[in-house]
Amino acid sequence: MPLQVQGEILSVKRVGAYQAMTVVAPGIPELTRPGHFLAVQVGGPESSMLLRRAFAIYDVKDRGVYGGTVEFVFAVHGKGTAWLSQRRPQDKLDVVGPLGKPFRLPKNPVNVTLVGGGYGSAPLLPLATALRERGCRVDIVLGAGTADRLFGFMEAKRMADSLAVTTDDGSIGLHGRVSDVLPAVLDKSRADVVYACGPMAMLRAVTDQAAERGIPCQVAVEESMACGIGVCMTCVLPVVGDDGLTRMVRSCVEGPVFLGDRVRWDDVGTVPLDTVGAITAPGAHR
Amino acid sequence: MPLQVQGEILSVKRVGAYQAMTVVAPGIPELTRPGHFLAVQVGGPESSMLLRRAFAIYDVKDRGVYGGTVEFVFAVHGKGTAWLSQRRPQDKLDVVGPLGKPFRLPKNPVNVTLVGGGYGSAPLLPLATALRERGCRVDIVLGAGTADRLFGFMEAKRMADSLAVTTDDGSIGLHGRVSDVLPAVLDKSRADVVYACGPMAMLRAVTDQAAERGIPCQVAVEESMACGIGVCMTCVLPVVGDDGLTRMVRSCVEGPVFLGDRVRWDDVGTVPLDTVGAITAPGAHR
Amino acid sequence: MTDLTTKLAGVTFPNPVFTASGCAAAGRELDQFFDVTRIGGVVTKSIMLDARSGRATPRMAETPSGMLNSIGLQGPGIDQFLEKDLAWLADRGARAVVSIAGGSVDDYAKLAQRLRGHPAVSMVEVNISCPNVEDRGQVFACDPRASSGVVQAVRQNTAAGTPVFAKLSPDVTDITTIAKACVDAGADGLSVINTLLGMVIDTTTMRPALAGITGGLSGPAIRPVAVRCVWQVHAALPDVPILGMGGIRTGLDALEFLLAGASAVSVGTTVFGDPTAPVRVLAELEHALAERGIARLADVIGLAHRPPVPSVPESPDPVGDEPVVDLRRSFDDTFEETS
Amino acid sequence: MTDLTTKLAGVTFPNPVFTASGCAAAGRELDQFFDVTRIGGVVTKSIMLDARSGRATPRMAETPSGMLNSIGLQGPGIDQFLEKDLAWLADRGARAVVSIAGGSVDDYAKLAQRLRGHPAVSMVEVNISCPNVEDRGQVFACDPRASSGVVQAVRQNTAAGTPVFAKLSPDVTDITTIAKACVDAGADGLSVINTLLGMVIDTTTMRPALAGITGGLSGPAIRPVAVRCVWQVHAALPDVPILGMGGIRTGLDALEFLLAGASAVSVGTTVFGDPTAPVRVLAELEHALAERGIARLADVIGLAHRPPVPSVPESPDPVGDEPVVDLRRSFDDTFEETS
Ligand SMILES: Cc1cc2nc3c(=O)[nH]c(=O)nc-3n(C[C@H](O)[C@H](O)[C@H](O)COP(=O)(O)OP(=O)(O)OC[C@H]3O[C@@H](n4cnc5c(N)ncnc54)[C@H](O)[C@@H]3O)c2cc1C
Ligand SMILES: Cc1cc2nc3c(=O)[nH]c(=O)nc-3n(C[C@H](O)[C@H](O)[C@H](O)COP(=O)(O)OP(=O)(O)OC[C@H]3O[C@@H](n4cnc5c(N)ncnc54)[C@H](O)[C@@H]3O)c2cc1C
Ligand SMILES: Cc1cc2nc3c(=O)[nH]c(=O)nc-3n(C[C@H](O)[C@H](O)[C@H](O)COP(=O)(O)O)c2cc1C
Ligand SMILES: Cc1cc2nc3c(=O)[nH]c(=O)nc-3n(C[C@H](O)[C@H](O)[C@H](O)COP(=O)(O)O)c2cc1C
Ligand code: FES
Ligand code: FES
Repeated sequence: MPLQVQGEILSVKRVGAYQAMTVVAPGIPELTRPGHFLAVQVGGPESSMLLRRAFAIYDVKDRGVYGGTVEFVFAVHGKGTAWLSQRRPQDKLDVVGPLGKPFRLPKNPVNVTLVGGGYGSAPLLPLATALRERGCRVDIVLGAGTADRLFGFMEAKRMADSLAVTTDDGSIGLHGRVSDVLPAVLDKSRADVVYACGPMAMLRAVTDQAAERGIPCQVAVEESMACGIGVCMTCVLPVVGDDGLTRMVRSCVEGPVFLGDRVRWDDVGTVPLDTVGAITAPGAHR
Repeated sequence: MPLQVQGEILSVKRVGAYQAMTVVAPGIPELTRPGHFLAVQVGGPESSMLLRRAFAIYDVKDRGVYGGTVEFVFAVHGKGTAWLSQRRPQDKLDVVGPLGKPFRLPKNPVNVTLVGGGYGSAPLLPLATALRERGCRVDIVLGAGTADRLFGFMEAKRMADSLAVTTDDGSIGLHGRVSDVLPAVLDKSRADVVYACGPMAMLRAVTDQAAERGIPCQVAVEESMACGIGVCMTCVLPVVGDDGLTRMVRSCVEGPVFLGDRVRWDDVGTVPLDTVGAITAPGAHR
Repeated sequence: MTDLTTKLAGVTFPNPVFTASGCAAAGRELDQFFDVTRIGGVVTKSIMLDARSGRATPRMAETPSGMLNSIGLQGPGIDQFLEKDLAWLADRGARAVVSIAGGSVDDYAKLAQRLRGHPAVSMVEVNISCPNVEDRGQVFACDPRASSGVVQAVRQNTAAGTPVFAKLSPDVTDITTIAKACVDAGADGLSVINTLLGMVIDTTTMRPALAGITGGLSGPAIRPVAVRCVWQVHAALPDVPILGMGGIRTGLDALEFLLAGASAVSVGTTVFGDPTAPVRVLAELEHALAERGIARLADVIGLAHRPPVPSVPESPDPVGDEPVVDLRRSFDDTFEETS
Repeated sequence: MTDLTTKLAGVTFPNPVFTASGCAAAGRELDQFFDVTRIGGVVTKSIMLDARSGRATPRMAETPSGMLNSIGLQGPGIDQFLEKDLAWLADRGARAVVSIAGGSVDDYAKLAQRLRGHPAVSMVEVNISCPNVEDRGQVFACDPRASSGVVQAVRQNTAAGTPVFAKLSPDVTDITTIAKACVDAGADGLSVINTLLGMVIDTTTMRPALAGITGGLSGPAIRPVAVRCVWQVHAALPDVPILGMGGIRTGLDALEFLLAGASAVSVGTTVFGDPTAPVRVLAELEHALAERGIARLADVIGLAHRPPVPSVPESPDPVGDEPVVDLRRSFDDTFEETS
């Protein structure tokens, strides 16, 4: 049950290449679980930008001095995030959340590996906390293009049983991709499950490496979203259901967390011919 | 020769129901004469508002600590001025000016009456200064709906040989309209010329009262403007030319200051049938 | 308090604010944000006979004050729709306007039959902005004959008490021709307008931004086109009720459509940025009507078409007839030239 | 450095950024803000045979990311235009594209004759979005026959070396039909698009906001419609040069039109908010082309129509063919349900 809250920005902090924004948004923290996301209005009342921007929830505090707060971490990507990066404490921010299906937690204290790419590590850190509270062993692999795009290094280091880091340019950790180190981590930690959040190509590689070992894997995907609440059907991707059939599934309400092996990675951006209701005749544009 | 300047807001002050905004806009002050106006971009880079907002120039300083500044006074009217009212010092503001034809000054030190309605007094105050410098006698009549919409009272009081004030609700000065007191002022001061700025109905009344006495009268009109620089043809009104013919004349470049008796007040908002090129056949919408 | 009830072809709705087809799914998700029984009605996503996957992604692009979509009518098909979505709306007590879409006249006829007499169906909206598979994919709504065929089939297969509204496309040379064809074929009312055909090219990939190449443009950007269409259709067919839509964001926007001739309005794209928009628009509209001293919503419908009450006497003001006193000479003697 | 020259039906322009008719008067006012000889060309406000007062005010209304105008083609008439405006452009050394408008085929023919052979006229743009007084005010551009008649008359009365461009309206069911009719009638190129018919109702007066009731919608709001029209016309007539316009605000917007098939672009409404926009757009476009490693402007014209260079091998990736390993059972055993 998401809420629409007229929030107020409490703080904006630079964190490497990102910004971490904390918003007073009473009611949302209590409902939030790791993997949930927010949708934020951008541009002000006379903006030409109509659509909300989606961000994974990083941290929540049920009750601060100012009421419950939510924190998210974002990169400036286009005009909406550019506007967001100009906000200051006390500015208002209209927030809808928590949205989506969060990560499902293991019933038992198993060995868990978390894999985060870029700002994708943000939702994994509260997940790590929840897992530790359940007595799980938590190994973390973080990757990014460059050191300043690696989010959560210190926090992960403090929390994890082991931490492996890669960057594309070698500016911190290993020179390479998370998929270069993940197999060794999985094997060494005897991982029972994997959680991943980051770019689609990374999620796909993680899914494959987990599948090779028969390890279940949950991934949080990122698809372009117009509404974030399940009413527009823009955010779909081909996912195999329990019945073995492929459907174009809304990642905002049925995701963003999916079982990695259920996502048809090769076919993302297409409608596979065996999808339920695949259009074979010429279709409408609406 | 107007300039387009990426200015910076130096100060925003509340003045009764209005706000007075001073903007660092190097180059513009040197070119400005009383009666010129500015056109200001509103809403920021991703705004849905494309058009500039026009404001009469109130004060200019050729060289402050920060470079030349221009000041204007505005009322919150709709969404653009609402946005403007939220600006703070150091915010950027894109300004084009000076625009339009300013008031023409008398060659000799004659007796002048100035009539301002609401924020319409803003351009008259620098005009008063210029007239005093030429040794003119300056009598001022200010009118407004309510006391808080009367702009420039103190300044006018200091500068004028006489000051008469009216408000619609009687909250300051005489209960009534400027046209209730103007005839007496004109007669008593033996006015040679009249200048007026304010609502169209007021300009019309002032024009009539001056004309009755055979006194030339310059008025600064306010027509809805899309471009402010003479390229769009939205800001026209029917004005009689030197040749006696009526034309739909651009108030942004051929005005906003007109000879009062040349404006066909009754026909503003229409195209009189005797206008040069009046459309008699059904016309295009573009 | 203003009487907000509105009548659409004999059916009375408690107020004139509806959702728009394809912008509210079947109401369930929005019911998390506001009570969907509070608005006039829920217009459901156009449903087809069979389940349909829709198009490939990307399916949307944000544009200035608007967006493009090319969903391709993804949906579960009429059976599942009846079983799950309409059943939920019925349970919930919401007024459902069911939008239907097909690729042939026969599709539409069958869809109408399936809906016939269903107690939860307050109204049927016929989305004719679909390619006619029997006519080289030519969109029904672009041709009066094709539109007429679809509407007639739906009307014939719909219970007498259930209004059938045809939803018009603005992408035509003369919308009133299509409007008349639909009404002649039995449409009880018209939904005006569907999206405009548009396109965005991604300047990074240098290819169309949408997988479907073109898409439908919606949002406040198109509002002036929508208001014009409502105005034209109401002028041509003053007795035909109109469900107006296209870029409504506020109560005043809704009022604009009513003044142009709509009897009710749909709030579409705005919901994506503001999920509580329909109830907000309703509250703002109610406030705007009260402020204007309007007792009954019905009194503003089409009001902008009526000649304005003259605020000044119509007889020419004598001042205007007097010769203009030319003060030019004295003026030039008196004043300097401006530089 | 990118070669920015562009060819429009045999005439070479130094760069592809022009003003738009009615948004730059005849260039003189803008010359205060930037040197008008620096841009590709100045498209002048549509000129008619006689002086014309235009419509009553209000003539404009701002709309979300756009504006409506109903100027009614105010202008001094062809004689004064030649004497004052075109003479100034000639003096200044600017490339003039003269837009003409009329109420009958004969009007257009006469206008073309008056312009014939004038050394300052680089090109003639025929504004056919005008009501045909001989056909109950039906707009020429909405009918292929009427469009064709006007274009033929102008082409016949224009010097051989001077391209004639017909300016299309988007308010038609199929823009390619009109485009083809114009080209068949002798148009050397097409200007795409004119404004969309729109309307705003003032919710305070509860009457239409414009004196002319309807007006033309322009600005970024209409850009997706404009890009779609350019795309469709270029797809239908790949060899016909297009002057593209509608909501261009930045160099990337200009690039979007070029990619869709335009050989040059006009910057219209944006100039009202940003009088230096044409030179800014030109600089931004130049930068964008350089960034993309494009040596000649000509290389991007229509580029978005060509199939994308596959970034991954076209042969199916073997991984996709492997059976999907179902980890569901182990998953349900392992994880809790989410609430
Ligand atoms: C579930 C989810 C969680 C996300 N979490 C984060 C996060 O924690 N931190 C972060 O920096 N970013 C996150 N993103 C991506 C973020 O939403 C986009 O970067 C942002 O929407 C871009 O907006 P813009 O206006 O800057 O870009 P523009 O390109 O101007 O946006 C135009 C439109 O496209 C959409 N869009 C563009 N890129 C994306 C994208 N990558 N994903 C979704 N929509 C997009 C926008 O929402 C907008 O509607 C997340 C996305 C999703 C779907
Ligand atoms: C030459 C001139 C000088 C002016 N000087 C002043 C001044 O010193 N102080 C002041 O407060 N106001 C002044 N105005 C009026 C001011 O321009 C409008 O109040 C302002 O444009 C309203 O913008 P908005 O976005 O708040 O209103 P909206 O109604 O949202 O504006 C919508 C559109 O209509 C135009 N518009 C609306 N009202 C007016 C109007 N009255 N005049 C012109 N355009 C209008 C806007 O520019 C905009 O394009 C002046 C106008 C002109 C033409
Ligand atoms: C994502 C999306 C999906 C839509 N799907 C449909 C549809 O299935 N059937 C239909 O008749 N209209 C559909 N529309 C059109 C809307 O119902 C509406 O007519 C149009 O968007 C204009 O209104 P708006 O600007 O308020 O959104 C859709 C619009 C959008 C944005
Ligand atoms: C105020 C105004 C006046 C216009 N006058 C004309 C005109 O005289 N002739 C013409 O062909 N187009 C005219 N147009 C249309 C523009 O040339 C252009 O085709 C349209 O506005 C779309 O481009 P834009 O969005 O960049 O403005 C006018 C547009 C505006 C806004
Ligand atoms: S973003 Fe609208 S359904 Fe997912
Ligand atoms: S405002 Fe554009 S010509 Fe005056």
